[in-house]
Amino acid sequence: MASVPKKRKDLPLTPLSCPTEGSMGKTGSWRIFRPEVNCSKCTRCTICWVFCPDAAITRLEDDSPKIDYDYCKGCGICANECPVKAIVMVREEE
Amino acid sequence: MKRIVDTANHLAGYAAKAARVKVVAAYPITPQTTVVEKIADFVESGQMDAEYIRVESEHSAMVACIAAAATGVRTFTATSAHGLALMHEALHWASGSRLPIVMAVVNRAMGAPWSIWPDMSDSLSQRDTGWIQFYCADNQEVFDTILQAYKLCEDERVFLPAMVCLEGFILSHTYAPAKLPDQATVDDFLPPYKSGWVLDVNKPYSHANLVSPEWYMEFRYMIQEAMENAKRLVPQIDREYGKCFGSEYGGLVEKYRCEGADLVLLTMGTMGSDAKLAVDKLRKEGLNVGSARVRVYRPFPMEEIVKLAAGSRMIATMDRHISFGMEGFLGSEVKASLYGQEDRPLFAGFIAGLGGRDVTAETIEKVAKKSLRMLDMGKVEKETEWVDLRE
Amino acid sequence: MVTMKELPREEYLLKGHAACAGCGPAVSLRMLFKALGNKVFLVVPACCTTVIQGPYPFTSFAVPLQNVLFESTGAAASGVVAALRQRRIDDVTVVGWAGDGGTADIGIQALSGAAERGTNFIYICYDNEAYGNTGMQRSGLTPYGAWTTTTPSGKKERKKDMPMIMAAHKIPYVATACTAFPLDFVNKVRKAKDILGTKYIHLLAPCPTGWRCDTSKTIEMGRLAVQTGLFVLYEVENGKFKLNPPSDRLVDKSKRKPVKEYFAGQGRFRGLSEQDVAKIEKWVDEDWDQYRRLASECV
Amino acid sequence: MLREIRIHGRGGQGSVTAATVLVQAAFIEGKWVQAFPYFGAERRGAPVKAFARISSEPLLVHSQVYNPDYVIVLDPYIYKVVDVTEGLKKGSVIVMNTKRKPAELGLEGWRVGTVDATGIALELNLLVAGSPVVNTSILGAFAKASGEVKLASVLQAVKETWSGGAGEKNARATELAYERLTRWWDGEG
Repeated sequence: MASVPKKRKDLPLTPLSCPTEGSMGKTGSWRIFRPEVNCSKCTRCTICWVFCPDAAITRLEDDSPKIDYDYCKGCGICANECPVKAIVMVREEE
Repeated sequence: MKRIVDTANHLAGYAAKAARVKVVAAYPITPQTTVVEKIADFVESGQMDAEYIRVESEHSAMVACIAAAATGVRTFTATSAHGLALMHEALHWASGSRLPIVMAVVNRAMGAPWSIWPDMSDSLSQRDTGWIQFYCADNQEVFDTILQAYKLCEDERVFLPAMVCLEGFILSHTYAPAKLPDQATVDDFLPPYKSGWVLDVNKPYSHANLVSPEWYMEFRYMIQEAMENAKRLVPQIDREYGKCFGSEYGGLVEKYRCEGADLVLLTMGTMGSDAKLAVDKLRKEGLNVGSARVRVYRPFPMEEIVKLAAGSRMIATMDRHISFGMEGFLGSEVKASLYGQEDRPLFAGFIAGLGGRDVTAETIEKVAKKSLRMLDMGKVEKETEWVDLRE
Repeated sequence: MVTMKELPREEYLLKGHAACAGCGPAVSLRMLFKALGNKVFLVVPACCTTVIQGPYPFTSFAVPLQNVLFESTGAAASGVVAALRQRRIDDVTVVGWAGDGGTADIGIQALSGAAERGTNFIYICYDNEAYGNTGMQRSGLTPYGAWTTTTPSGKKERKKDMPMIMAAHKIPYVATACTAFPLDFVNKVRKAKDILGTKYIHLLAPCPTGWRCDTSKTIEMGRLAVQTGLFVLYEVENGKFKLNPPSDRLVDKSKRKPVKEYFAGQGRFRGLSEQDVAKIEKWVDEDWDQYRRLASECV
Repeated sequence: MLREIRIHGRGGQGSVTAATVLVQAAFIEGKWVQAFPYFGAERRGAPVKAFARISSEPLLVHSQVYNPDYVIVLDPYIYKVVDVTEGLKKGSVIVMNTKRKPAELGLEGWRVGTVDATGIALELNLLVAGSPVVNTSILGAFAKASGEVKLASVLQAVKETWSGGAGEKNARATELAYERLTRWWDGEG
């Protein structure tokens, strides 16, 4: 994880940017609806993991999904694509 | 060392070979073509271990050089006029990327109308792109300056691209004697390619993504600092080159019989060579004239100009260029350099040699005599005068 | 054919990137890295992916990435390929990743040049059918009738057939793909990686922002584009044309879903009249006649 | 001492090559030299010009040649459409490839030397793409007429420019042209 430069002397010659999780910050804050996984319904098919644009779903050892709410933008693709409707979108708490 | 008779374009090719350039990307345009034809010969005959990418445009030529330099190899290209203009945005990208690309610019006038003859409006239009600009006065200097340019551009205090400019036909197609140093001597002078950064799968970066107003200015300031560093380094590298190879060019500005001269004629490119003939003739006539040739136009040698001005009563510039609605860039920048001086010499600017109009030693003599008349009168009739313009 | 569970877990497009919610290209970028791992040099012109990286000093990409000028992807890739060859580095795949405008409009010259020179790289055009990065202006790949900010009453011209333009370059591999069919895409990228020369993959990548649909419908829209026969999955390998599943089952018109289903889900097609739809249906049939012919010639 | 030479020919006849071989010969003798084409687009068959400068001092001049000391004419017909004497200093030497005798050319006021370079090329079967090569042999005639370069230097320059059989043949043609030059001013014409 790169640090944010403070002074001119901290800068590289030309903008070279470091690979960083959250390059755009905690994008979970963009969410209006949050996906919630019903583990008992989930068949471990990994479709939600494959289709997540934000890499915010981790495919666990047993292939079940774990959603990273720090970064999930709440697009709802996972819920829409889940073949057994094991993911539902619920309104974010205020 | 070998002595040959060849054109400046071919010598540019020899220089790229001597510099052990690894990637050349170029598109043909008159009068640059024989540079890339020479390189194609070198590459295909195995004399040069390089990739020659036969791109489909000059824009692509510059972009391919940028991408190759960022991938860690020494690059070279060459172009002229409209080809250079087509590269324009990529020129900014190269300097912003701080990549030490060297390019031969075979100066040619810009259209419309079509002209294949020389003037400097092509390269001078690229003044503000963050490229170092050299201007050469003979074939040998073209070869030498390309090697000097790599040395300069790959210095960590600089890391900027450079254009080595030579006037089309006048140099590009003129055969003249030149010395080609041994490869070992060149290798001693110019170490293997060095750049400030390189893309690497083991240490991945994204280069040149969005930079907010918070940081953009600082990156620009660093380019300005690098230009200032280049200004200090050019004379050093020129001297070092002279020690290795025997030819030296006076660093940023080549001066000729300027000591105690009433009038200094300031030129760029081959005019600086013919000006020496004019100066010799005028001196013989008892006229106190010297000449100076701006060899490095970016960074602009302000301090050298101030020094020249301090020792003379008048400066006259000869521009192979016009900034429409103003005057020649050289004239403007000489005046800008002198603004802070209390005791400024008289100034007159001349526009000459556009679109290949021949500038002979006699033309230069005429300009000098006209300037001297102004000096006698103590005033300049017309700040910018076009030389040999039809009525 | 790879299965979903065989896809590696490693991510080289890192979370917290700057793509819009529901971004189709972001899904496919992840799949690109699932196909290739991280031994990739990515060349990216001005496009949505410029933004997806996030701003300096950070980037969401964990592979070397050069941002290059809008029209220059093919040329930049040529430079990278040449330099790698000079450095005797041969275990890295060079990928040009460009949008539809950067490919079919401003970048077609550099791409054509690179392809004609046989540059050894994979070029992927992720086609979201408009200039998405600048707020959805019409491109040469915007389909007939689609609203964009510069075609407020719907585009009056048809979409360029970019993959066939590339096939006409006689390069060894041309393929189409769609975000909604990730395994097909991964397979095609892997196949391309092992072919020497220029490989072109045309990827339809739905953009809910520009297509004016719900962010959850990205994949659904991609699927419909293929199922209606509007977008066809195929490969042209050494000149041999081959339809891929599920498009290969759609030669029979009755197997295709009505195009209206695709249009109904997207606000950008709201202005389509009945006559427009009829016209499009006719074009789809004509296109399929051509695909049928090509497929039968190359059996 | 600076000598300026202008070469007239047609596009494709090798006027520029003639200029470069000539200056190469002078260079071998330790002179400072320049050779350059007329600045512009060259078209096959159209009248073209090339220039050479030979000097005992380093050459600082970069302008065009306006008042040549010598003129070389590669083509026997071109002098009828082009003023080959333009700017030529009075009493200067013109060396022309023609079957005709100098006196028949009507170039009064100049010292004219002629040689049938085309004939020599045909005799030696010195052809490129079916056309007789005259641009090297005429330099032999020039060496004799002007005395500015030695024949040996020209022969060396020719052999440095073309290796093997082509070099030998060109050199032979150059020698023949040297021998066969018909001079106007010493009564041989």
